[in-house]
Amino acid sequence: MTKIECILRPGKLEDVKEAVNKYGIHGMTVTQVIGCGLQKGRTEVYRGAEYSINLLPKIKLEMVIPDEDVAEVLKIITNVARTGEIGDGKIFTYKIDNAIRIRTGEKGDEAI
Amino acid sequence: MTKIECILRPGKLEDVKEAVNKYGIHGMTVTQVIGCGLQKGRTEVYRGAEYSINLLPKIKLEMVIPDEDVAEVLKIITNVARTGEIGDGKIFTYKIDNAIRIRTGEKGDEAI
Amino acid sequence: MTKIECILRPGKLEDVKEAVNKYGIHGMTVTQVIGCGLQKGRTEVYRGAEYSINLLPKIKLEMVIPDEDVAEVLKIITNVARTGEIGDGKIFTYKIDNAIRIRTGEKGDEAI
Amino acid sequence: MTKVYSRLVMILTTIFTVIPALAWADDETAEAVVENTISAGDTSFVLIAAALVMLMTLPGLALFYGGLSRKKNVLSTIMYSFFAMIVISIQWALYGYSLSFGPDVHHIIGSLDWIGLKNVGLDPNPDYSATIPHNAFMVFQMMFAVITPALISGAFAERMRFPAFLAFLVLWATFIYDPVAHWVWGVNGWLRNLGALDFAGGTVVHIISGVSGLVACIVLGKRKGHGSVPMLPHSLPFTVMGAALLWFGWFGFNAGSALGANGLAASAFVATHLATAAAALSWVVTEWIHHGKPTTLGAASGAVAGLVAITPACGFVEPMSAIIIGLIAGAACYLAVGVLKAKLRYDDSLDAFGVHGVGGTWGALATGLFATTAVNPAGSDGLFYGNPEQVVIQLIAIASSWAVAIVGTYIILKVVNVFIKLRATDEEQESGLDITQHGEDAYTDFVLSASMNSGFSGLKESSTVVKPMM
Amino acid sequence: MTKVYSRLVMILTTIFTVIPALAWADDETAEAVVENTISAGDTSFVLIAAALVMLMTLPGLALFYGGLSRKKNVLSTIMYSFFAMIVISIQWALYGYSLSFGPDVHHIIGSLDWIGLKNVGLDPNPDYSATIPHNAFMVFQMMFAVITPALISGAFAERMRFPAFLAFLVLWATFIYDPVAHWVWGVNGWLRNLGALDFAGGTVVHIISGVSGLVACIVLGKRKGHGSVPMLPHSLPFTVMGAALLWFGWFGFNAGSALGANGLAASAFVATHLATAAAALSWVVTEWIHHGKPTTLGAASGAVAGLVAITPACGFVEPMSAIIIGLIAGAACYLAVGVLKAKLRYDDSLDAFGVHGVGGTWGALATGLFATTAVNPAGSDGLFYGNPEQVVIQLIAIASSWAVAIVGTYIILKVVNVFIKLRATDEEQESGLDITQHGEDAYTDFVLSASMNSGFSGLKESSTVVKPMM
Amino acid sequence: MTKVYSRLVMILTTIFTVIPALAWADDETAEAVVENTISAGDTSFVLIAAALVMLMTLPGLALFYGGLSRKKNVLSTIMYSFFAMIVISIQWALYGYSLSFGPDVHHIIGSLDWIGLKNVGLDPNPDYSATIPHNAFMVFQMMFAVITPALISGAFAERMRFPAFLAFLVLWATFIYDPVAHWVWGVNGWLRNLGALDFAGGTVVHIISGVSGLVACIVLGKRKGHGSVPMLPHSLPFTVMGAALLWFGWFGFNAGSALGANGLAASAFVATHLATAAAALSWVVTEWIHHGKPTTLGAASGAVAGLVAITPACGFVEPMSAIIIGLIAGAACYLAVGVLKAKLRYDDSLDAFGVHGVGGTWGALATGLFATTAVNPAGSDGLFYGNPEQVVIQLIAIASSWAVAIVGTYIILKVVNVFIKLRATDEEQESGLDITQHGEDAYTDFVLSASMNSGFSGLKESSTVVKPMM
Ligand SMILES: Nc1ncnc2c1ncn2[C@@H]1O[C@H](COP(=O)(O)OP(=O)(O)O)[C@@H](O)[C@H]1O
Ligand SMILES: Nc1ncnc2c1ncn2[C@@H]1O[C@H](COP(=O)(O)OP(=O)(O)O)[C@@H](O)[C@H]1O
Ligand SMILES: Nc1ncnc2c1ncn2[C@@H]1O[C@H](COP(=O)(O)OP(=O)(O)O)[C@@H](O)[C@H]1O
Repeated sequence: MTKIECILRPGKLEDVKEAVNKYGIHGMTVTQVIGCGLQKGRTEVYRGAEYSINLLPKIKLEMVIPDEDVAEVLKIITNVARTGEIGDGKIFTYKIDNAIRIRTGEKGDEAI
Repeated sequence: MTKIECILRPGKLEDVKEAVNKYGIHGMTVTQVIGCGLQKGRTEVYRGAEYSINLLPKIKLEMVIPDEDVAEVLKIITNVARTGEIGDGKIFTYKIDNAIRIRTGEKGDEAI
Repeated sequence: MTKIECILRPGKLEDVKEAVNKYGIHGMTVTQVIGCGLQKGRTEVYRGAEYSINLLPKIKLEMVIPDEDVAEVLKIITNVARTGEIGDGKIFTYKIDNAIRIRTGEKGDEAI
Repeated sequence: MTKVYSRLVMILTTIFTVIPALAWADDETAEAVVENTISAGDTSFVLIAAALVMLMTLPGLALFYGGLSRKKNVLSTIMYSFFAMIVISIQWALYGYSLSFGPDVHHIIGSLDWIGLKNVGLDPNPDYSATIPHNAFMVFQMMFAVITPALISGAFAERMRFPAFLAFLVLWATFIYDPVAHWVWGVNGWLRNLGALDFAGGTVVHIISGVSGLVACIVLGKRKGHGSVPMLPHSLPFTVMGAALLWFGWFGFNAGSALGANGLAASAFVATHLATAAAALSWVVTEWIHHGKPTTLGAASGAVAGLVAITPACGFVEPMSAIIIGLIAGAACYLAVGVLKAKLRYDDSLDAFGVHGVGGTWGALATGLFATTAVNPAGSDGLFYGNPEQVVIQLIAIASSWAVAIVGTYIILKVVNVFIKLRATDEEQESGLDITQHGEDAYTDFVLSASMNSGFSGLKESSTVVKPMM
Repeated sequence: MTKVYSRLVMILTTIFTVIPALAWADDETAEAVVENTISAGDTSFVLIAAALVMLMTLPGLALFYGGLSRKKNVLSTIMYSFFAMIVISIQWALYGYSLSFGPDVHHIIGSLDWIGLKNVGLDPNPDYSATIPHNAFMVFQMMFAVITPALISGAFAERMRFPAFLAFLVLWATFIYDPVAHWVWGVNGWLRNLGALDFAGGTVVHIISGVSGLVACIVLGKRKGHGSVPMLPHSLPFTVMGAALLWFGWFGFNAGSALGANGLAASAFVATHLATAAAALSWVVTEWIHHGKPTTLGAASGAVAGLVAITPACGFVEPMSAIIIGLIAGAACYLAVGVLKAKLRYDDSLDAFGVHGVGGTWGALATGLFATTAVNPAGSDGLFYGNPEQVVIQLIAIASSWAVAIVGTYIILKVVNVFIKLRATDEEQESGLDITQHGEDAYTDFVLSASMNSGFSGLKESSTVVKPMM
Repeated sequence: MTKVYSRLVMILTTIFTVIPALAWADDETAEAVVENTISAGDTSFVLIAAALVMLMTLPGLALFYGGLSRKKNVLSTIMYSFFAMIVISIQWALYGYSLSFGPDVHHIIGSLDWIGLKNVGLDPNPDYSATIPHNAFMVFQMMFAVITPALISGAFAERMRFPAFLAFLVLWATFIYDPVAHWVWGVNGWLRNLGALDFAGGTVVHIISGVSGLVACIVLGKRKGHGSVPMLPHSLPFTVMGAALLWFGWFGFNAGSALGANGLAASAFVATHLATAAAALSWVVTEWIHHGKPTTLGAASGAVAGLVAITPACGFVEPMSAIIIGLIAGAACYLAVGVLKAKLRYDDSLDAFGVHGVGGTWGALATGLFATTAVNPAGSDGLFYGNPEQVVIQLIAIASSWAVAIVGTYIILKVVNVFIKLRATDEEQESGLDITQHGEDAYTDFVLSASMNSGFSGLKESSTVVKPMM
């Protein structure tokens, strides 16, 4: 099994979710994060003092999926989440040793 | 070392925490997440329009523990976190290369 | 590639960020978490009832970096984030299989 | 266990049915022949005061209690206050006012002569207020009838089902609030005839709401997880805001009870403010000594305790007495909430009893101690001004309102529970009452993903009807 | 599509230019010769009422709408109300008051005689209010002029650019609000002469704001993502708080419109409160039946719907009529918002039309049904009291205000859009208007990291100027 | 550095001890023989006004400042306002009122004749207010004494230890506020005798609080991390809410200062509102030009700046003058906060000096420019109405209040610091004052896990006492 961890623009979550759902993937976990990369951040002014906010709101989407689906899913996400502007985000993948469905105790690919 | 990453019902955090504490594990990190799996979500009505909320609040609990404890800890968590209803959550495990305790600089199993 | 995952004191984020920036690392993702370890928590009193808060606010900082930089970056973070008091946090490292920059589709070390 | 309760019920029933009979019902209500002219100044004051009292319940109490709730129960807690406002306002207009203030029936209840606000018009009713329109008096009193059951909700918050609350609300207002209001304030009510002093509702509003809260929280049982899971206020700024609005509105409640803009109103205003400040101070100092930190929640809670305690006394006592009443109220309520509750281990979620029951009882008693005719010639002197009898009268008023609250609330809840389950299931409590009772989240900022239902998507074809036209 | 609109424009223009001419302009304004003495009671009441109406817009409406917005648009939504307050207050003092209430010109508009508040002094103006200072009346009316355009903003929230809003605001107040206020309330205004009843602004305030909102949300087009992305209230406690402050302030709005502290004011107060409670109840019950849960948002929305509907009627109807008006208002607005809007698929973001347009129209009509001279001898009887003609008059008032709102708002928006783009781009909406229009985040607690810019660091050398000296 | 300060202290001490002596103390206070009858209208107005001013501090200012704080310091910031309310209310009743308004002693201070509110009864005191009860005047003034030190807290928020704050609070009220209030408002106070105009407290309230804030923030030193870590408002909706409640309450503050519901009150009301709107506008426009975006925080800050500036002038100026005063106030305070503060690099956390010090000084000066006896015959004409002398008098009032604030606050803080450490340690600031001073979190929603302490578990055996009984 592989975990696919994507850092996305907040506005893209719904689209990515729908796209992978259509592909047949339903389990996922979403976290609110802030981050920076090439994207430069923005300036906010409070009572005349400027602040540059350099960590911007992003969404972290994690899915654990069977290894054989990884290539296809990566393609889907990349396509859907891309706007071509700086700040589109990253995808990281790594191997998971095991997965357990708490409800049933099922293990491995059964569980995800 | 192995990282155990559990997605739990919010109400189960305290129980799981106590159970693993009793086993001797004290280090852990908790994140507020939302997620979906087999669980279907729920419907909320705002001024007459229905919305189906399909990402539900969950808790992500991460613990890095020595490899030899993994099997036992998984058993404990699975038992405590189970209600038997859909939405009980998942556990994922994967190997960690190294751990460092920032305060002392200790590495590896010492550090966790 | 390796992911460096640090659990830091909230007040240290800015310092760590600056230090790794200076080293040349700009991509990172930050999450608000709560956690416990050796640190004991604190007591809050609400209307005469005492509560011991045993999960304390921390910051999780994740960076995916090329393997060759890992040793140096770990050193930097450990130095900057250390106060010597209990509660300084942990660093975990593990291998990442792949990284993709969504905007361009670049893969691997190019992407981070 | 239940034996103890049934015995209690019997004793109390006896007490509160016998005492009214004892009250020598001398009908000589001292209303002088007053000219029925409306004073614009008094009317302005009472109408604004009525608006201020309205503000106490919504958003005052709703915020105060809502901030103390956990995030998953905020809306449910707010809804208790909201529906007290909605339902009791209508109940009052339909028949509640008539039961409370309508022409007396046997010193126990008002008749139904004023049902649907019949005979409650624009002219003054000299029995209650000779210088303001009768409907201004009626609506001012309406706001009192609204807030009283809302106060109780603090005791059973986070676990009472909404439909059961509605049933309880109407029954409680009808069978407990309306009669007790008549006893104390209605012309020829037995406690009024007895000479019980209650300027703005220490007995009527606070004792019976606080004590009913205690009964309710025992009958419903503790919240799931009480004593193991921590139940912390989710937003103390809301609680402070609520307490501040209560304080602000209480000037209408207390000074407004003078029913005119005069020296008595100013005096009640001053007493109210000083007692509140003193009680907040003493709560915080007590906990500072006891626990080592002065807390914001302590300041807010103490302020409310002071407001409660001064309510019956505010029109009868001097400023320095008000400060003393407040100082004692703050410490007493702190001990009730911080020590007594922990000892007895009942689960009064947001401390309706600890603050209103205890504070209200102290206030009613204190009125019997500190009252002086130097402030209000229409009142009486208290113990410290040479009239020990007044204390006895106050104790009768206290005992009878405790009694009616205990017995009445117990019966009403038991009856309601036959038809409508009172207590949310453990699962409902786990998920939170907001979702299970009202299908809503208080804060949706992190529920980033959702989609509209078919009812909407079925219309998707026609989605071209409305478009930007630029 | 556009054809339909242009035809509409023509028809409506005709209607609303012809009818005034028909209004037999008998100048016999019945002002008796009153003594010009200021009553302290009345003045106190009206000044406090003005403050209460101020509170309705800020923070009342700002919170009500702000809570309904998504987290990224809270401030932008608040700013619409804030700037209505800022800009219209000044506009009113400079010339708005003169246009609305200044000496009549052809029954259509006030003259500029009172420009810059010239001739608006400390003495009463017997035409409008014989017992309070003229500037008290002026400032009370100012608050009405402020809230009306603020109400519209609910319709185009989350997508109108701020500069365009400012332009729209000033033009709309000048060309729509000021004339309509003159028609209905100005001495010799044609609707006033016609005998239209509007106690506190059902026509002037609510119909024209609600209908203008509908036009605006259609002209601007739906929000990006509407119908696919869910757009949920980010903080219902704020919305409840806002609704509660609206309710509180509305006592000033409605009872204050009696312009004195008297029986009529009390009567308007009671009617307002009962209709509000009834409407909240009926909205919640309707949705409970329809969707299975009684919601907090429903209670808050229903309360506002009731307040809107009773506004024109409150000084003319009996308490029980007020309850009926409220019950119908709650259900009607619920259907407008929950069914009609979904059917027609316009994107009235926060339901300005559904609540103010629909509720205001029902209220204006209901006034023609339930009004009775038993409550207010200066009013008229309605249909149910034997005077069907009043319904016709009310319908004329409704139709003409709908007409002027539709035509006027459409033209103003089109004109503004030529100079200043109305609609935020898709990207701006995606990022949220708070950041793109105002450069701010409402809540920065999670923006843990940021650093100050060079403008500051350039001064770092002199950073020794200020130091702790202990 | 310290040399500069000591020299300053000397100069200022001289100034402010000499000038009173110069003030030719003609005791001819022009109180006509007025009939001591209470007016219900005036009493209603002043009592409600007192309640409104109470609301300004709590929750108004508490929210305004609390929203501007970081999440870890919200409660601590709120507690400064809360305890100003608690402690000063009691101080005022015990001896503060007597010091400020009691029978004059050498034009500098009131005597202790009214200690414990002795002789402050229900009858009017013709010296101060002939138509309302004396205790109504006293409680109205109490609210002013409360808010003034609360305002200062904005300057040292996020770093002053709570116990030190309490000591500072009492000393500052006793040695600075009470005397200055006597100078300006007390019968025979030297500034009053001099003819200084200060309708509602520009000098007394705003200059001395703002300037004391400046001194305090310099003495305490910058917050840990100031200039490197960003310190952003954690909740702008709270700040807007706070500003709106301040605005609302300020009608009581300013119009209430007429001490009656009359033309003057209406005039002050109008001036207050227009200046506020104008200042909000000018702040936002200035920053829009300067930084490219119109911000919500700017609108809220500008509104407060306008309220501050119009306070001394509101009962003496015409509406159009009020607009001008406001326009200048908004721009001036913006520059003080956005440019001057950055230049001088003192850390006035929430801009107590920038808004109250600068706005108050401008307002006191502006009163000398724009005052006209056409509005208030009991006042004087200002420069623009042909009386340049008034400007000189105003400058003396300004200089002496600056002087006393600087010297007094400096001495008090130094003295307090000997006994109680003023400044929270770096670690305390890092963790936040909420936890370290008060042991509380403002929002606990993310503290999902916690458990109760042993004090509770020791009682676990008796946990069967209270159970559900159904
Ligand atoms: N090396 C990295 N490690 C962890 N997170 C990263 C890394 N690089 C980028 N991110 C995350 O991805 C987000 C988008 O990155 P950014 O560089 O702005 O995108 P892009 O380069 O594709 O335009 C960042 O806000 C951050 O949260
Ligand atoms: N494949 C997955 N990858 C990541 N997270 C998952 C995955 N499957 C489930 N989850 C997480 O686990 C939670 C519970 O999953 P669910 O399927 O409802 O539980 P169960 O199948 O055990 O009843 C989800 O809300 C989601 O956060
Ligand atoms: N074994 C672990 N697994 C996951 N997170 C951990 C672990 N141990 C510690 N942490 C995280 O690190 C934080 C700091 O740990 P702590 O033990 O208090 O630090 P230290 O031991 O260095 O003083 C904790 O709050 C928790 O979030």
